[in-house]
Amino acid sequence: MTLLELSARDREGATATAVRPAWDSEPLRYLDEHGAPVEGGIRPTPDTLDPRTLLRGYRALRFARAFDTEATNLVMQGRLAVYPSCRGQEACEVAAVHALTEQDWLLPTYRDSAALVLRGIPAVDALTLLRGAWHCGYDPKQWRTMPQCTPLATQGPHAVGLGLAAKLSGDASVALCFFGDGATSEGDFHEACNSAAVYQAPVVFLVQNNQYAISVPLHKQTHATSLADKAIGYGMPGLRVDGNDLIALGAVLAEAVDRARAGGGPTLIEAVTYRLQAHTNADDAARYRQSAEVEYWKRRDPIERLGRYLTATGALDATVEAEIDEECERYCERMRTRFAEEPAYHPDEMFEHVFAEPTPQLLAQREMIRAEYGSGVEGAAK
Amino acid sequence: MTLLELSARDREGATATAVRPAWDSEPLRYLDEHGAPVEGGIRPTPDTLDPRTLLRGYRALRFARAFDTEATNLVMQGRLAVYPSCRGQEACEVAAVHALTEQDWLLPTYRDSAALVLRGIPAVDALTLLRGAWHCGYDPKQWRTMPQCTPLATQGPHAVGLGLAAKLSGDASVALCFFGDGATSEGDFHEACNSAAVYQAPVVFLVQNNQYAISVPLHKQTHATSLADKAIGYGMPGLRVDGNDLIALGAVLAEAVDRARAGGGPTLIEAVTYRLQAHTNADDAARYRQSAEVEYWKRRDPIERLGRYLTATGALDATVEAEIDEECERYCERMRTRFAEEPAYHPDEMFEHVFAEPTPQLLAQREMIRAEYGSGVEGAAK
Amino acid sequence: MSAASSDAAVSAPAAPLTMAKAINAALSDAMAEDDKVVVFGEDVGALGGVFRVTDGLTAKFGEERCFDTPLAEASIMGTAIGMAVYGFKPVVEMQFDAFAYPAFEQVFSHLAKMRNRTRGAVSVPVVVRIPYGGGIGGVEHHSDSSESYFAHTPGLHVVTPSTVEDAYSLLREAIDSPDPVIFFEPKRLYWGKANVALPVHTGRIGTAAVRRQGTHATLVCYGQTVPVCMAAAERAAQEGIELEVLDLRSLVPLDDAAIERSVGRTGRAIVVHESVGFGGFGAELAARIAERCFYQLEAPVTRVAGLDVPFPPPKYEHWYLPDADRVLDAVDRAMSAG
Amino acid sequence: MSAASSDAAVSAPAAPLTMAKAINAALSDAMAEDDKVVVFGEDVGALGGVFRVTDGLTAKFGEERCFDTPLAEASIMGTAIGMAVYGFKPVVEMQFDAFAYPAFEQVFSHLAKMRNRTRGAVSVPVVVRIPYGGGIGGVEHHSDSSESYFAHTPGLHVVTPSTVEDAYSLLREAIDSPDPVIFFEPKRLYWGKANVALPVHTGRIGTAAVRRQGTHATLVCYGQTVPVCMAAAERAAQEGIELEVLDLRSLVPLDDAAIERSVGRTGRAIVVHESVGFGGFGAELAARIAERCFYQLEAPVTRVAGLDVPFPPPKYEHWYLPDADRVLDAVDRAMSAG
Ligand SMILES: Cc1ncc(C[n+]2csc(CCOP(=O)(O)OP(=O)(O)O)c2C)c(N)n1
Ligand SMILES: Cc1ncc(C[n+]2csc(CCOP(=O)(O)OP(=O)(O)O)c2C)c(N)n1
Ligand SMILES: [Mg+2]
Ligand SMILES: [Mg+2]
Repeated sequence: MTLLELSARDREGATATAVRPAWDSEPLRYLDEHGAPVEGGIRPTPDTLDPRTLLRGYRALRFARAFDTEATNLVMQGRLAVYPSCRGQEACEVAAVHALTEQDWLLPTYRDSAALVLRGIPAVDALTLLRGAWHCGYDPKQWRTMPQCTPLATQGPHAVGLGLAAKLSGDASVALCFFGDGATSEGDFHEACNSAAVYQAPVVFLVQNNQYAISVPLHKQTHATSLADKAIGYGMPGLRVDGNDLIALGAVLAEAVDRARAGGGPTLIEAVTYRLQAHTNADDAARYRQSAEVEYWKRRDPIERLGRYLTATGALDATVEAEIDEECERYCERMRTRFAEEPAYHPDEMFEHVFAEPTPQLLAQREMIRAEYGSGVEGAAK
Repeated sequence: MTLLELSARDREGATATAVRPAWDSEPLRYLDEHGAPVEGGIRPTPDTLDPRTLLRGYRALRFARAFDTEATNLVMQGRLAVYPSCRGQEACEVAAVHALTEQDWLLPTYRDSAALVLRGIPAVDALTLLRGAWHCGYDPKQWRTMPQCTPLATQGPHAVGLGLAAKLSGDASVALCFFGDGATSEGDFHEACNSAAVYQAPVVFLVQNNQYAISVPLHKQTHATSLADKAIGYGMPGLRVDGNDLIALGAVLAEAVDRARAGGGPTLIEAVTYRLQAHTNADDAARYRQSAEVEYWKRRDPIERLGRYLTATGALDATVEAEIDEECERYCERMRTRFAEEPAYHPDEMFEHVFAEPTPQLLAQREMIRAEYGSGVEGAAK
Repeated sequence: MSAASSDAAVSAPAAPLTMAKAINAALSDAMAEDDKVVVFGEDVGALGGVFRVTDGLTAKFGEERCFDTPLAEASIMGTAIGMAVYGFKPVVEMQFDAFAYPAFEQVFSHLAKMRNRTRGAVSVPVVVRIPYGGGIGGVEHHSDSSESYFAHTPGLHVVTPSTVEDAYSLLREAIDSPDPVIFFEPKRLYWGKANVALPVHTGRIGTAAVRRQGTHATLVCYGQTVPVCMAAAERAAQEGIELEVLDLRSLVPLDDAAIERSVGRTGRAIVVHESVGFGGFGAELAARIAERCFYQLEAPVTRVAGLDVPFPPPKYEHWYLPDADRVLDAVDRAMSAG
Repeated sequence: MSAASSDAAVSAPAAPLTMAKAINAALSDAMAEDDKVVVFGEDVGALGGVFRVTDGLTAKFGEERCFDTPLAEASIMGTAIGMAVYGFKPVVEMQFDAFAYPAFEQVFSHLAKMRNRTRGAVSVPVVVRIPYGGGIGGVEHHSDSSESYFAHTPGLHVVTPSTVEDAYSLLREAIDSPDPVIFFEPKRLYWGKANVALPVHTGRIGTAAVRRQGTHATLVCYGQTVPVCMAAAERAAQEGIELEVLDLRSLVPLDDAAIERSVGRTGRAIVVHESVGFGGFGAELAARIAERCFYQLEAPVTRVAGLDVPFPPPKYEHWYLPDADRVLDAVDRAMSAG
């Protein structure tokens, strides 16, 4: 037998830290695509299955979808500079936010605007980056939510720092960090996971495997059958879960967050999902994927699945749906009005926060710009 | 049961690409510390055990030790700027070089000077970098050996490029890349392994786990029990082998090189060994490790182990040992004389190979320096 | 040599062509002529790149000649280095300026040094394509001008076209070069058209081009600021001020002779670039001009550059970017001085 | 406040102290005064750093205040950013200049931009210690001077001491600063001694220091070239030429006033640094001086800098490094001009 087989045999001598990977092609799941409990699926704790909890989750899913749809409209109307939609991935956005308490930190990417509003950040502030109005529109400390990160995987080490800081401070807060599947190929992803494991920092790494990095499919991103397997190399738990199954996601995240909070260190979670829209409004997905594939995933829509389950269990009915419809409509209404008015921009802003105190050189440049434009409003009109 | 246990159970559904890790605390091994075949150990192929092959390996080990010792003397005499010793790791140096054919590429680090001379590179050329005479003293293309790499793990992607180039060219050559245990924490290590697996490039990643990154022990470098486990996340074979057991190393490397050559893609190998000397002559190991630990590993010296085995099997006797002693002495003799004479250095060298053709600006700077010093020899005397 | 390559040899009739298409043609022609030329990076395959610059190359030359990589810039750069050592001529794409940062260690410590390190035994003819600069309404990290970092690093050639012709010609030159070349593509000019007959050759790397002749002052610029300076010169001419516009095209090697020739005549120089001014490439230009043309200068060399702040959001970038007004203000200062 | 901190408060009697020890004392005193100050990096714990600059800190303050990290510079930098956001004051060590390159993306895209990105809501008071420069016989990658890359990046303060006093004082200032500070340590000066009573305060970040007064020309320098310029001034004085030596100490913010005051008086300026000359920080200095002192300059501003080649091997570095002879040649040119 080959040495590979030999060491595979010895594999049985696995030690405690040796976490077994989740590379069965079927991820952890509770609901089948029709919203019925799948057999052989996970057995969530009672409170995960509490109808009130699930209904709250469903409302959040509907809300995220509504927000995402409205943002997509706004970008088409030219009210946003660009918008990366999370349509189809709402369960990940909701599960992540619902898994955290107010003192926990969330590290979102450009794709996770829905998570920001779910966290409570007003839509105009959440979309400031994508509107092109500023790089970040909310106070990260107030919301314990870092600015949306664009350089892929670079937020990973920030999560390690936040987690390590909490641990050293004796605080119970956890840092949950979003990544995309493509980002797992970046060096920063590796350095973050490895360091978090060494520090046993309270961090949850949540990879939304939506099958694509812009146009690049997963099989060109990794040769492994599961992104969760990377956890083994870091000596941390790794789980692969159905990213369109809010119940399974909730259970997996709860376990990971609890472990982190209890001092059990980081966890890597791969949520298998799908990006229903193009990468952004500027992308043309027809160049690299078949509509049949999209159709396949539409049939596994996270909202419909939970909706059917809740309807079947009687927790959801037409009246509640109507209620939710109305809430969402009111919210989007407000979004439209808020985005209709363009705020005033002033060139001084560029110089305000480069340093705590502007250098003499910056003050001189600010004077130059003021001399050119007088008030920024004219400048903006330019 | 927890979701972790659940997915662990499903672990049995492992697919073909899912290579089982070698995280049994005992690495693959053939010889016990006394040089006797260990039971339950690996069963190498007959040609791995061929006495002539093993004797060649033993001579190489002795030679590597002699070279390393002489280089250590040279640095103490001030003939080298710095020297990172591979004492105790000679089996890795020898196994790597013997696993390759002339058309294969070797990617050494600063620690692998012994591998350079084993490859046939004259000692003065091999030690040019550490002598401070130039950055690299040999022609990497002639020897199919890249310059020794100092920025940790950055040679990994180069190995991927060489392997991919060979694959695209339809050549059978393989690239073998050395790393230290500490280097596995770097982003470039991850990016290289992941990319190599995606490209199925003919690359062998050989990590010499000598337990330390300068002063930092392995447990501060990784939370996993094995560095080979990282291979699972890349969907490539990962093996953990006794790095002080030339026979086991030879068997493991042969399998990996053959697989790569046959189009089977990359392999990650962790060779468990120990750095008997300080990090370099400039380092003070007493600050961070106990001599008892060093003694423990001295008893597992790779040369003695193979020596005892060969003596027991009759392939080695006092006459052969004496022969080897003499060869080594003659070689070191030549090293001493070659390093006694200091070559002439000329400042023009600095400008020669910045670009294929020097820019006007560089020519002007060269003139300035010439004006300052006239002939470089005076300059050197300065 | 394939059919495609002989196509490339005979010049096509002049037709309106965008810079993006000219770059695409340069890649295609180079790949057709030399099968050691390979193109890779993020989304350069099926998608044809986020700017469509590599559109159709995979279809034309196959996955082995133009392919998508895993999302890892250091690895892309290092893989290119390894392939170049083996004998290939890799042309890699960094999707946006700021996303080349993760590859800096590979560039600074290896790409730039390999030839010198090996006393010329190993050359690494890699071309690194980097779309750079602002003015496209990009959110943060999508509008940086990072040329100053590369130009300060010995061992790299750094070029950037401002015209459709140069985009084609400079890229062909870059691919032919035995040295690593950082090829900065002014993304705001990607869609600018010109009537060009390909193939076209506009000169060797290291030579600047006078875009407009003038006598009163010299505008030294490159990439995206060349059209800005041309517009400024246009307006100045209406007031009787003749500005010479010098398009450097190549930052390394730098065409000192052309700069001295022009400033020696005009006695006034304004350096214009989009990159952050402080410690930027314009500082090198201003310092050289002030040192070498000391006795000809009638006014201080002034710089019009990006502000010393992080590149601002889309709603603010029109204040940040050097425009004709700002250039003309500098010209006024220079003309009224001395 | 702990005992250690009150120690720090009362000034110890002047004693011969190396720069390395002064930096160590600055770290120790800062850690004693503020338990939010943490030190981490490669080998900074038990070993005390490869230069022993962090010697004894782990023993004194425990593993939680000074600890070894996994070998991953981007992660070290990013972890520091995260901890700073949480409220800590991390002081991280990059083991050698060239080994900070893997952390550039974290520095350029996050450390430098976080405050601006968040409109001041989030400051990242991280201090990045980088031993830099040559002259220690280091093999490749151990002698780079990378300050120009950082100084060109808005959002970073960049400082470098040349004296034992400044090493202590500037580092304390850097740790107290709400902004990220890149603290370049001239490794060739680590073992230079001076009689210093700690704690010492030598001025705010952003102020230059006149190390020697002179009337004929100004030598503008920083870090390792300050002693070089002092030696040159010494020798020039014997020939009756009085050189003023201006130690910038801080590249960002830059003390324009001090530079103009000096060059305005002397009318001649020679900029001296070890970093590669082309596109280096000296270009910014020369450009500013030429622009702002245009009418006072009696000779072109000349630069004496590292050659435009990769830093050479130990046997060659004496040719590469600016020395007093080379500075005096430049002074001669400046004096004979105009
Ligand atoms: C370091 C870096 N390189 C490249 C890019 C350009 N880019 C933006 S999104 C993207 C694809 C990311 O894919 P994935 O990580 O799967 O996240 P998703 O967009 O699918 O949510 C790329 C290549 C970037 N933002 N950062
Ligand atoms: C990118 C980078 N960071 C830091 C260093 C400084 N350094 C040189 S060797 C070393 C330790 C390397 O340990 P390991 O990878 O285990 O190799 P070993 O020296 O044990 O063979 C460090 C930190 C470096 N050379 N490159
Ligand atoms: Mg994705
Ligand atoms: Mg090691």
